[in-house]
Amino acid sequence: MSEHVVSPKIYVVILLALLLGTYLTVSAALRDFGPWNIVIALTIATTKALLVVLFFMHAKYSPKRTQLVVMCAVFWLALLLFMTMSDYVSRVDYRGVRYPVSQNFFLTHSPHS
Amino acid sequence: MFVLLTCLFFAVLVTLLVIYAAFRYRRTAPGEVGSTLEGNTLLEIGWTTIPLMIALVMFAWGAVVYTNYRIAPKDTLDIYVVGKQWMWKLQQPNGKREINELHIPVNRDIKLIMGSEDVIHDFYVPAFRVKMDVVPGRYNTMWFRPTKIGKYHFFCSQYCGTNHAVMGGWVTVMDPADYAAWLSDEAADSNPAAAGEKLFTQLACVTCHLANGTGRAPSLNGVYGAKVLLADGSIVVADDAYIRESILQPKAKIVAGYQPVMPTFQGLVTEEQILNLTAYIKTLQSQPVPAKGAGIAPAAAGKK
Amino acid sequence: MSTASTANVGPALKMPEKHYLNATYGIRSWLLTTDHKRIALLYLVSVTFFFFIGGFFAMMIRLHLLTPSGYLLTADTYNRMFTMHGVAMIFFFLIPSIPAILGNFLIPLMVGAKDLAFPKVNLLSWYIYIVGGCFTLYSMVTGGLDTGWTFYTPLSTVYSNSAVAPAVVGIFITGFSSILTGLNFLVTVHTMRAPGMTWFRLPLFVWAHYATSVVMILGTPVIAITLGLAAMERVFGLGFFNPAMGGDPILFQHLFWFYSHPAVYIMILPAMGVISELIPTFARKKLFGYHFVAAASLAIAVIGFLVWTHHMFLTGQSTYAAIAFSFLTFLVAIPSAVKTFNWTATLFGGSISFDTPMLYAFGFLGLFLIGGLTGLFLGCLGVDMHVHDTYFVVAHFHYIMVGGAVMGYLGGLHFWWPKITGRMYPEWLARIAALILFVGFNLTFFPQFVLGYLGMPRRYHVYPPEFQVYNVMSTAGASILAVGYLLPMIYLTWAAFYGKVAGNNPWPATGLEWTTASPPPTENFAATPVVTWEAYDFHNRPDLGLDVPAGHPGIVPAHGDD
Amino acid sequence: MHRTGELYGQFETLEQQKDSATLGMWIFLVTEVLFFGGLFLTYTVNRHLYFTAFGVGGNMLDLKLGATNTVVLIASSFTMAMSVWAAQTDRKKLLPLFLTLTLILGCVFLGIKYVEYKQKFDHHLVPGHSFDLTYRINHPTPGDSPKELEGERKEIEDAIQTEAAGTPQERLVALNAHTQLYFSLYFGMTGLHALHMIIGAGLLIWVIRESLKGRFTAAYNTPIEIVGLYWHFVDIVWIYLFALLYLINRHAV
Repeated sequence: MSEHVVSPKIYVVILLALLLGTYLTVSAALRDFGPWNIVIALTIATTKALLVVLFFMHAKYSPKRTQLVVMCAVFWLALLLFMTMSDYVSRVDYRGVRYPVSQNFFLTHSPHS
Repeated sequence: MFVLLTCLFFAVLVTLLVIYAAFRYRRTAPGEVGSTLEGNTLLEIGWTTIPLMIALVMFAWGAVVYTNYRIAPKDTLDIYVVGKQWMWKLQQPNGKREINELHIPVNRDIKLIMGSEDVIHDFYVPAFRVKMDVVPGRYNTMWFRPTKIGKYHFFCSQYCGTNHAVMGGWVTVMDPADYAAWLSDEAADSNPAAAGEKLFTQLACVTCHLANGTGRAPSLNGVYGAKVLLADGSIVVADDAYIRESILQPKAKIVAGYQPVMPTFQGLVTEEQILNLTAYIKTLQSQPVPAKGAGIAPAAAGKK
Repeated sequence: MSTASTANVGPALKMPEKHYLNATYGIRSWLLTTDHKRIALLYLVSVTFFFFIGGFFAMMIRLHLLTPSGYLLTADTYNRMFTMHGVAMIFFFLIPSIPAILGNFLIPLMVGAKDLAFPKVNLLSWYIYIVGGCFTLYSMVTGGLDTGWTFYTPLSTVYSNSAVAPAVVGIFITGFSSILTGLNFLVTVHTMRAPGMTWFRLPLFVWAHYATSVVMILGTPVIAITLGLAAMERVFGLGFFNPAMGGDPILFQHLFWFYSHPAVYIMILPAMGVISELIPTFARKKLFGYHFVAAASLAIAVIGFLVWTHHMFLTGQSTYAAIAFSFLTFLVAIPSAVKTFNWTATLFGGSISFDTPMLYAFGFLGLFLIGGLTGLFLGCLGVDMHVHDTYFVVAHFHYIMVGGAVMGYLGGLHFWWPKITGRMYPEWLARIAALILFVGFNLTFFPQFVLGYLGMPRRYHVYPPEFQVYNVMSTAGASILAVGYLLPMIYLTWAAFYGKVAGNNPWPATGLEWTTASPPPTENFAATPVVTWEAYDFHNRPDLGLDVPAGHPGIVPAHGDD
Repeated sequence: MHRTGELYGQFETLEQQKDSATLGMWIFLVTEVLFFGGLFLTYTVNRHLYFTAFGVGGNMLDLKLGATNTVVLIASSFTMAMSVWAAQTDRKKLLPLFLTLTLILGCVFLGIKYVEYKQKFDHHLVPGHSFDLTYRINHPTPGDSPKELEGERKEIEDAIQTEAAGTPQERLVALNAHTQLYFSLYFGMTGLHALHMIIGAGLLIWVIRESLKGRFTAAYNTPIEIVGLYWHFVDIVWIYLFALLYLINRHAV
């Protein structure tokens, strides 16, 4: 297995990209984009993570098997998050009140008193 | 039932095939080998897709039943249910309360709206084939329609601690006329324990006999039927007679470690009310006993 | 090295002079060993210990339930009994049983390697298991544990008065043992295969363990962090799952079952792997549909991760989620069905003998069938409303766990006992024990299906008197079952020292592990083996000494000499 | 099993050994992803349920310190990558240098983390009986900027309105509980991350010692690569933690 030596030039470029990403994400967080703030923050975070995995961790130059392992991790994490959230976002509680109702609601506000 | 029959069919089929094969192809000579049969793709596809189809039918049937169960019909009779370690408190639409008993009319859609005071419980009526978890911090609902007059068990079926197994009672399905009569009959409260609980609050017993043992009087949790250590060092069993005496002549027997501060209730309560109070204290038998301030004698003292 | 040994005939067999058991002596040579075979034996001893602890609790439960009012134990003691039965059996017996004992012993032999890829990590995982076990034992002796093995919050984190924290920490720790074992297996199968051992020549036992390992490494960390959070909640009073502090108890169940449902496949997949070895060997025939069975293992591992909320249909999760998960639950039934059909088809045209391991395989088929099909009842939303959390569930998972996994485990233990110890067990005694187990098992657990259908909830220390007759049957069965478990332990131990010398390949079987000595030398093979045959190919293996009919269509001249 | 040079007995070749070790590390990282995954799920569910309360919690973190730590950790990842390069290209002088730089940056990260924890401790934001969301605004210290405190007070007042019905006092109790949940997760997640950093620092010390002995060459540098993978993974976790804990629902100052 001949290993791929990544040149320091690429590392420097990635470093700069990561620092730029950090700058962008902080300045975006301080402005109000409504619901898009979350999307921006997570997109930039994912891009940064991707850069680290692909270049710093050499996933780009690794055998397919390694890439499969990485994808498995992402896939199962997504499974855990999305399938559980699918329950939470589609929950409708009694009288159409979305989860959660306040603690001990029934006990303090007896429906018949 | 469809699911049962299908499963039975497959169980019998495969078992018979295995038994048949085991006898038909048993080894006859020590060095014998089997055939070179390796597989058959058509067969594989067949026995993948056919069970899949059957499974999907089962799924669809189950999903329809379940969806109907989760979405209650309009115009239900709403009963409020609270589970706590280890009893059920139920409340009729007119405010009438019961403990570990539920009276409902026949042929009417009943909806239970359920909450929990502590851990997760589960309200289960086997005869109606329904159950639902009762989760603290939120409401769960379930509905059913009883079609036969009678008395049916209900259970807690989500493990909830020590007395999980005794956290149950009876559902009484009544003729609508009987139900209406029962409901309006405030005086003859059919559930002594619930009446007792009400009295326990009305007579302000609850202000001193705090359940957690921090009150001026001992907690009554678990006390019924247990041994009680008295101030003079003797031990009595907290039976009905003792409870009656303690209500009417509270100074007669003082629990060790407490002051004789309780007023007498002689003349303030009727005999029936004493019975109700006793019935309520009986239900506290299954309640968690606090480490300090319990009425129960410590185990060591009990052995003396 | 490997002599052509013919079954049951030939001169008196002798044990090899030097093998892994007598390579070195002394307690240090065992406790510091990195030999996968010795570590497997360390696991065998410790796992058996936990099995009998769990079995003791089970016996107490069954005795207590003889009468409706339960005269034997108090409510608190009873609750501790079933909790500790579950904890000991699931986390300390079933999950490590086949993978850590048989898998550890056999995977390097089966792929033709000298050891697992990381022998030290392998030893470490045993020590982690022991440390976790000690924590859990500590909790058992200092007040016990009464939360149910599921540790549902807030009962476990706020309301229980028992020693929850050490038990949870113990299971948290043991999880890493499982993770490291899975990691080791995966890497070994990927990088340590002998020349010629292609992916599709691997025995299905290895495929099954590959799938199991995938579940282990992906699921176990989730339960670890979940129990970690629960322990923090209990010790520091945090509120992740405590509704009184804004947490959500249902979230705990999501996290818990994300692992604990796939954990069922950690228990059953290896047993399926064992059965896939036993049936071809004792039918002397290639396994029907090798590729499909291998693919089914992986399919079970993957789809098994998509079904976890079927334990939570009635917790008040959303209706949509329940329907989706019910659908996926039915999907996961299909690969198991495919496997069962393939095993059955393998029998056709075979030459079947009824040696003890094969009896276990038959037992497995029957019991797994019942266990699997009753799983459909539970996955079916409409039926689950009634039978959820009743004895029906108890019966169902015992049919899978005991009827499936333990039958597979014992079958495998008998099958490879000659390889592990070099000696045969007493055949007739073993057959009788297998029969006792089968009968005792059915008598114990079949009545529980009826009980559950009649509506008896789980975890009840007292019950209405109308359920008594089935409980008595069940307890009677459990007594028979207890005898059935004691017998193999006694005669297998005896056979390890005094049994008849087995020879390299007593059955004969086709796996690579049977080409080396019994017991194998420390480095497994005298020279790195080269594999030239397909899995379970009895017809092209002249070294097995079988009477292959001349001019048989399957015959091709064999290459290589081993 | 006997070891021949750097080759362990169970392997046939160094390549097979390296292949196994790298694959093993990647698989280990998969388990780590799911290990953190449980925390991420707990976070996601509670963020979904108590969006505003979590926003209040997030705004109580020090963005400057968090951003600085992100930069520090990214830099350490870079020096780690350079260490791998130095090992692969046989630069025996540079290797320990880059490794030591990585270690120093890791320690800086932990130091800043300590400062942050200390701050939260002083503000009574550590979950437990003394947790008090309003402690800081009620007990200002001379160093606090009045503008910042005023912003915090206003935010809490706004957030109280979003809690379920009840008296203002009950709503404040609920908000306090939900923000405490946020800080439980904050300490849980960053604490676990810091634990990984400490383990990583231990591994770094080990490879620095070995590299000073000149053990790693272009032919054999598996440990450097393995430690590198681990270190980068820890970096990635932080990238997400930073976004999730510090940035979401951050108010402009």
